[in-house]
Amino acid sequence: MNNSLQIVWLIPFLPLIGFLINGLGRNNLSKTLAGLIGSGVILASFLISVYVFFIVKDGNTHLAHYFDFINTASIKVGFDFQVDQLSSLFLLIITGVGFLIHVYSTSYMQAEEPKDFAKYFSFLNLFVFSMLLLVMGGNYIIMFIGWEGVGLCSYLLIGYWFKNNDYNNAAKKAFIMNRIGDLGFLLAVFWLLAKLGTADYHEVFANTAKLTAFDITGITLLLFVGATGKSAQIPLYTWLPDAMAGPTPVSALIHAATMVTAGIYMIARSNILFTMAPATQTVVAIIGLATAILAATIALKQNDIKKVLAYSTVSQLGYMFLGLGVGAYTGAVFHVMTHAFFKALLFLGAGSVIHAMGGEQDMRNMGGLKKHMSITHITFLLGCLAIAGMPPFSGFFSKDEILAAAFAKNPAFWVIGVLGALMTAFYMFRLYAMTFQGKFRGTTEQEHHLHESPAAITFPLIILAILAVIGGWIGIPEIFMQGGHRLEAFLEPIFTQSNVIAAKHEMPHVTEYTLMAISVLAALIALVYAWNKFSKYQKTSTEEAGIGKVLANKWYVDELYEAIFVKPLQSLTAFLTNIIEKNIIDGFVNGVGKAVNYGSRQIRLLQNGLVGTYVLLMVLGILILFIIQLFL
Amino acid sequence: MFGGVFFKNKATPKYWAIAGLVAIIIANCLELQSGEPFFAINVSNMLSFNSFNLTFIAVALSCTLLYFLLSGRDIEKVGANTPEYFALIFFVLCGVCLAATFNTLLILFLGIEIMSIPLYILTGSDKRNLKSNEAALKYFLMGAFSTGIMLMGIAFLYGGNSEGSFFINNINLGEGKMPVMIAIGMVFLMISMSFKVSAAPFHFWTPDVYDGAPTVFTSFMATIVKVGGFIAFIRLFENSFGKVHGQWQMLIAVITAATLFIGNLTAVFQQSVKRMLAYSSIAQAGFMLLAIFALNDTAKEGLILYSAAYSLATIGLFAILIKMHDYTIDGFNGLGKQQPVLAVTATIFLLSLTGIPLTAGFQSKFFMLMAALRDGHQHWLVLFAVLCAAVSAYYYFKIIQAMFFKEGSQDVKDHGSIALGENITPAFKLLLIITAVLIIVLGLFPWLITEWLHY
Amino acid sequence: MNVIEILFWFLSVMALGGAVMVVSSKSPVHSILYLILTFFAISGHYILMNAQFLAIVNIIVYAGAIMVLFLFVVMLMNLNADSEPHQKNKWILYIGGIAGGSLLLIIVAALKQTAAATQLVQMNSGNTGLIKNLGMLLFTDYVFPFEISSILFLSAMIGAVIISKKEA
Amino acid sequence: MPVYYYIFLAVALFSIGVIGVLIRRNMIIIFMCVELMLNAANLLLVAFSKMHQQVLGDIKPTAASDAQVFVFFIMVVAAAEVTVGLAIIVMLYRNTHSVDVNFLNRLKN
Amino acid sequence: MFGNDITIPHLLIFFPLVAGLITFFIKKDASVKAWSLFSAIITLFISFASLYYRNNTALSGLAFNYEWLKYMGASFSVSLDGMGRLLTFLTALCFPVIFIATFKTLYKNPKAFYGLMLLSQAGLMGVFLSTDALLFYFFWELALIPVYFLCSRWGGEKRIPATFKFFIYTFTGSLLMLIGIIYVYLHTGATPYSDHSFSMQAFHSVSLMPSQQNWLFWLFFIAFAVKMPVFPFHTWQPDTYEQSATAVTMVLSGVMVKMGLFGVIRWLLPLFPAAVARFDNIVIVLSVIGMIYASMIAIKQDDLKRLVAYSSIAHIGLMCAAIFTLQQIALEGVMIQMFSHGINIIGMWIVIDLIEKQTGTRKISQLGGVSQKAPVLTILLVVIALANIALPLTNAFVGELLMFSGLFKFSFWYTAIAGLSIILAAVYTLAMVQKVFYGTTNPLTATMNEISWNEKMILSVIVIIILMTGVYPQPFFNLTKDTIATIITSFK
Repeated sequence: MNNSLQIVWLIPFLPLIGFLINGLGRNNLSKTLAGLIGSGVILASFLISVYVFFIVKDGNTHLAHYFDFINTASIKVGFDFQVDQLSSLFLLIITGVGFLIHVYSTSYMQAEEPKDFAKYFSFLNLFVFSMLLLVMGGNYIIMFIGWEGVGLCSYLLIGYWFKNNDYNNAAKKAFIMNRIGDLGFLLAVFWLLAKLGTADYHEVFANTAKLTAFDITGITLLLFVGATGKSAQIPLYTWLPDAMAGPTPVSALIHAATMVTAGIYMIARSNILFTMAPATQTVVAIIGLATAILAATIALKQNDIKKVLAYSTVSQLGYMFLGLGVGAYTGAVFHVMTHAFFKALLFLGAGSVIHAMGGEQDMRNMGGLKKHMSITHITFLLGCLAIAGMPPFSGFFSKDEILAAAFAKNPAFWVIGVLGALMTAFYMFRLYAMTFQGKFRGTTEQEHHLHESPAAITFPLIILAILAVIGGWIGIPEIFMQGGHRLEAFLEPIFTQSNVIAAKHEMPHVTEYTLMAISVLAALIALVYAWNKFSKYQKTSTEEAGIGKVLANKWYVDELYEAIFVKPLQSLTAFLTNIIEKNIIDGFVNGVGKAVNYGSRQIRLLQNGLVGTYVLLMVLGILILFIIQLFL
Repeated sequence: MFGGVFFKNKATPKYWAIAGLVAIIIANCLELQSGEPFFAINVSNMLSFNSFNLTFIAVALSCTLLYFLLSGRDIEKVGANTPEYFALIFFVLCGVCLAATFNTLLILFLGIEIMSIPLYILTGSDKRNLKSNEAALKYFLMGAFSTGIMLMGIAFLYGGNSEGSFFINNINLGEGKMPVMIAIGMVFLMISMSFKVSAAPFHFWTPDVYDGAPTVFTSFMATIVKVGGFIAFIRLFENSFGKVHGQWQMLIAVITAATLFIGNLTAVFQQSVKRMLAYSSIAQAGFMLLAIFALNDTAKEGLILYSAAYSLATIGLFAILIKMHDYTIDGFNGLGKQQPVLAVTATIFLLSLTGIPLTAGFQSKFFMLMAALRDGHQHWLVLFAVLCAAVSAYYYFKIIQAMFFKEGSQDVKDHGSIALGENITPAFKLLLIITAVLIIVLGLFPWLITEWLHY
Repeated sequence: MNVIEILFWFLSVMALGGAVMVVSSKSPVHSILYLILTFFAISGHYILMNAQFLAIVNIIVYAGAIMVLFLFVVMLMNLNADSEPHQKNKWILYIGGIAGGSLLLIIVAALKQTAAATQLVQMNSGNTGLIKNLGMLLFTDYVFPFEISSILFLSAMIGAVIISKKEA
Repeated sequence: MPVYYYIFLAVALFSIGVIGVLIRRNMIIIFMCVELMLNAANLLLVAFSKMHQQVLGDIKPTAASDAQVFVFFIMVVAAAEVTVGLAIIVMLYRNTHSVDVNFLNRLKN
Repeated sequence: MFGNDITIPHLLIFFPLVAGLITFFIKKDASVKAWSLFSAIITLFISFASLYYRNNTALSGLAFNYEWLKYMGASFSVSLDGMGRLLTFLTALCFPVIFIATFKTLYKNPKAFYGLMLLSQAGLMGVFLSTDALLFYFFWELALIPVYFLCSRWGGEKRIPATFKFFIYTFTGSLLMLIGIIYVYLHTGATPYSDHSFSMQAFHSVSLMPSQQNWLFWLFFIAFAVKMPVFPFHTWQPDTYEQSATAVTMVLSGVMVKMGLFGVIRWLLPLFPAAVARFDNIVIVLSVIGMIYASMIAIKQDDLKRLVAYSSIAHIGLMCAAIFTLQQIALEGVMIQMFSHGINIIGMWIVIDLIEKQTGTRKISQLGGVSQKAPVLTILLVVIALANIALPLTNAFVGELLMFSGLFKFSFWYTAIAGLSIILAAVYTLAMVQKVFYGTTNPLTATMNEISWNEKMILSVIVIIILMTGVYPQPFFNLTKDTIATIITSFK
């Protein structure tokens, strides 16, 4: 416990202030002021995060209790912030990358109206606030608040250009897909509450012994469902590519660097539970791997620059889950970090390109941009190398760590993983080559317009490029440098319990070297092949055929979902509305009324005005009464 | 003892009638207070006066007073024989009083006949109107038929009674199943009493007669006379057959259910408000039959309350109905705008008939249900009763809807008014308001009536 | 079989036969005459049971006054067999017959098993039915109902007057 | 004579009256059938009175006479009823020139 | 007449009652609105006082009893407990909000309108306050009658049949309950003046045979279920909501549906523990089916009011299910959710009303692009809509979290299925927001203006309540602790 950590509340609070100022004052703020406030609060948060990080690095953690969110006889949920190694690392990533993207946005969103501009920044601030809440929360419920909060911001930002209905649909899709996952998360929380009566991390983790194996497996599976939603894994990944409808900085921040890693954060946070549930771990690893491969294959054939990056994000997230699944928590978190750097970089670079192209996103209309935009080009190339896992760029170290752990668990995982890495290198350099190499294929008007982006855009690119290059050096494997894996040492306290249960597989150095060599070599081949092939890319009008068409159409997964979920749901709702509700339930209710009316009409015919009939009926009544009284 | 008072009214119009009535009410109430007879007349124990009877008579007389006040002018309009009408009404009232106080079957018989015969005449008093004639004849024929049945009943009862007596609390029933002869007499009597209170399946005269009779007399028939019949019914069955209640409860349950069912269901489809009220009176009779079904103290309290609540509301409604041009439900369209006082009071009457809390109608239904449940048998009947009450809301509220939520038809607009404006004096409105207030006061404080029973 | 029994059976058959003819004869006048016959038979029963007062009243009031009134009305309306409305619906005839018959059957069947029905009726003796006794009773114990019945008559009179009076 | 015979006779008369009411259409005849029913009741009452006299004659002398007074009142009432009833019938006949009850069906449903 | 002091509960009932009656006699139409608003605000202050003087039993009316029908053991006894405070506060809060929100609406015959509104308020207060079964029934119906007139007199074209259905439906239900009340009453112990008693204590201490409880349970439950409404008794609701004037719809959905829930908690649970234990599964299954079913139908709705109506059915379904789990945590959730649901749905109605007033339509398919014309409205609506789908930090989240965890303790699968409604809620709410507010304008919406300051203000108040409750719900838990403790102990 360290009193100097008392100020952690400022970290999320500042973005909240920014959100409120920008949101409420959006009609009165100039663009400069809005941008300044928006970025400034994040910068302040970042600085505090850095400060906090260094305190935490000294081994100080902090659990701050502010007020009782819910305090009843049956449940206590404090509004708690927990600052420890894991969250402080994420704080850095979120505020750091977030700040850069805010800066970037001040320029990128310049074309907007002042009040929309302010709105944009307020949303962005709100997002950072939610994300901080997510990682700082001291229990699952606060985490869930942030969890849904980021979903909301994602929704708002994807649908930022709300006049376009496609964008709105994408936003809606993202939110609903997320909600499906959220339901899993919630059920897991309920399970915890039901069994342990608490959702506080430290109490849950301290009391895992009270849970049966079935409970743990169930809880972790449900948590993982939540993670698949937020982190775009099979089967809930399809929203992420669509989410590219939002402004590019948003894609960079939310749909690449931070929000989508919430699932990884959550599992890393709950690592002890997952370690105790090997079945879930296997599921996580398989899903992660499958996602990595599936998304990579799709990315091979995409032509939209942001779509490629989106699928690559899905694919990389798959790697992270693979890491989590095989118990390489540090590796996964490491990959989150490096991925944040290079993927943010790539997105921002893509944004720069799009900006320069006047909104054009189709790579077939690009080409040869390296002449016009040198900074973007170089930083983008560095990002590509990093993601392709080329040593000594950051991606190499993190991905390698995951693959090594996967090999230790099951060599088949490794083989598939390497295949994915190969494809990654291929599609990234396809992207790179199509965009920057070769000749320009767009209209002349676009060509005139081409220019390097302003400093507010290039500055974050440069910073991120540097990080993408050196970011991996905090996690150099043991075999290269004794004590080189500083990240592992730093995160050690978080995963202590897990490490006790599942001892790390030590493997011979030779094996490790071989594995590395193979993966690097494979990636390199793919890289070179793609570079060569697509530098000379010419627009063709031939349709893709065979497997290529399937890939270009994303394995028809959207269509599949449409057919097995959306359509049946629609017919079901139509059936319920038109048949069940109208005819059966309401029909029954009205039918009672009609029956009464009908009965009334019929029964009044008895009253036919003839005395004879009346008397006859009376006599019959008399007879009946006599029979009842005398003989029954 | 009341006969003398009636005579002096014979030749006098309304005001004498009202004055005389007030005098009787005061006498009655004094007697009720003191518990001592006011005039000592030797009736050879053929009448019995107790708090229950006297309370009922007070209620009946008060309702009649209200009826005179509200509808006196309309009685004058029926025909040329106004004083005779008043006299006949007084005779009926005398019959009602006898029916409420009888102690022997003879007085019951006479009382019921005195109630009926003037009514046959009143029904047919609108001589030019064929409907009125027809109603009178139907009423008469069927009434005479039921008299025959009643006499058979009395004869069998007398025959079965080993005491050989006509006193109603003097029937030697002994333990166990009642003798067949008495059972036959009981069924005959039940049938004829059911006829008088228009319980199904002996209700057939009711709609036609109520519909055909001049509206102002329908009002009287449907209220005071009918509840008089009920008092006779419950007194007869409580005193004579109370001990073997269980043996005929099923029978009355069947009658009750049939009455509720037919009354409510048939009322739903009626277009004429007058006819609808006739059916509704059958339906209300079904509820009142629950008192006879239950036959306990709650039932008796409730029956008195029901008499008051039902009579007040129905008299008020008929008083309004008389003023209308058009007796169909559509004829009420837009009344809320034209005559808000009439519409609002009519609404209170209808709510009371439906049994909405805050009105006397609720309290009375509540007592009935409580009585029936307290009895502890045949819960299905109670359930059935409330379902029927729900149906009753359907037709009562149709009138409310017409008054407030529908526009008057073009015809009415041309006509100028829905109601006969010249008849609606401020005094009339005031009386309606008083009636409505009475209903609400009784709804809030039913003990204003029921407490009399505990003296 | 003594005289009383013979008389009983004779009068019973007469009463029932008269009653059946009342219902079945075509002409209203015949019906009335058969009804008078029935009333005579009933009066005979009364005498048989030594209820002389009632027997006399029955003949005077019922057979004499009331039925003559009927007869007058029928004459006044000039009704005969031709103007008689026929029951066109045969089913009503059957159902009516069956219903009435079953009423009889039910009551008789119910009573047949009981002991009370076998009690004897005192025939041709006893003095309760004499005018003197009944008169005493009527003006002592039954004075109240007697007074009350005056109201009944009064109302009947008023009613008859109102109804028959020509509307001014 | 067992009272059973009288009961049978009275009920039979009563039933014939009921049948008459049921099947005839002439309102005067219907009315007469009602009178028949009343007389059946009268007969029954008198029979019962004599029955009671047989049993209770000494203990309770009024038991029998009560019924006979009752019968007297029934006759009184019947007379009154006939007055009113015939008046109504005559009135109706004046208006419609018919004595058919089925003619009376303006009021229905 | 009322013996000792007039306490807060009495004021809560009689102030609106008297104010409502006065309203009928105000001459000028213009002053009617001001008067009713004024009286509603006074009522709100009284309600605040009830929250403030929480520990003062004299003011809460606990000591007070007016022997109303002495010989029947019925008395005019009212008192406030936590749940009563919560719901009376909701009632007191809703009416001024409704009056302000619809201040500009011109009604035919405003005297009658506002008078009836205030009368219905009095009835609702009475329901939440009475501690006597007969009195409860009285108020239960009295709340219905003014609303019946309100719905029938002011509203859409098909209002009369729709309201009629509503009325008959609820009336039937309450009559069944009346039988139940009488039956239970006949099993209560004697009081000094009467054989039985209608008082709540007497009712709660009745011990009935399980076989009796079984059918009594349904008599009560149907009455409450119709009011809530629970599937399959719900079909009156969308029609009535659609057809009645928005102010009335707000009363109906904001407060009146709580009567059913309140009834279950206050009367049903303590009276029939054995039957509750026996039928809890059926009720919960019905509720869960209703949640999913209503959510699915909501997806298909084109009329905004119907959409909200169905979404309300889904929400109420959850509350009903939560109550019957009898889990403490779920009941805590129900308490706060009763309040939240009222606030949220009134917010929704206000927005719908504003849109309808400007464009003349409620059809989702005819709207679009509203946010370009009325951004403030959009923002406020979005917050309310998010509260409707229970997003964290809005008020509904807390309630749903607790209710679902209670349901989870009851059954995993029910929770999982009911949880689908969370997703479906997002589907229909977001679709609605998208179609109405986003996208491009059309001729209908192109002429829309931003809402006026008082509308902004009232919506902001709602949004602030939503967020405050969402961030710091603790006061509500503190308030209703005692009620929950009572229920829980009665089941142990």
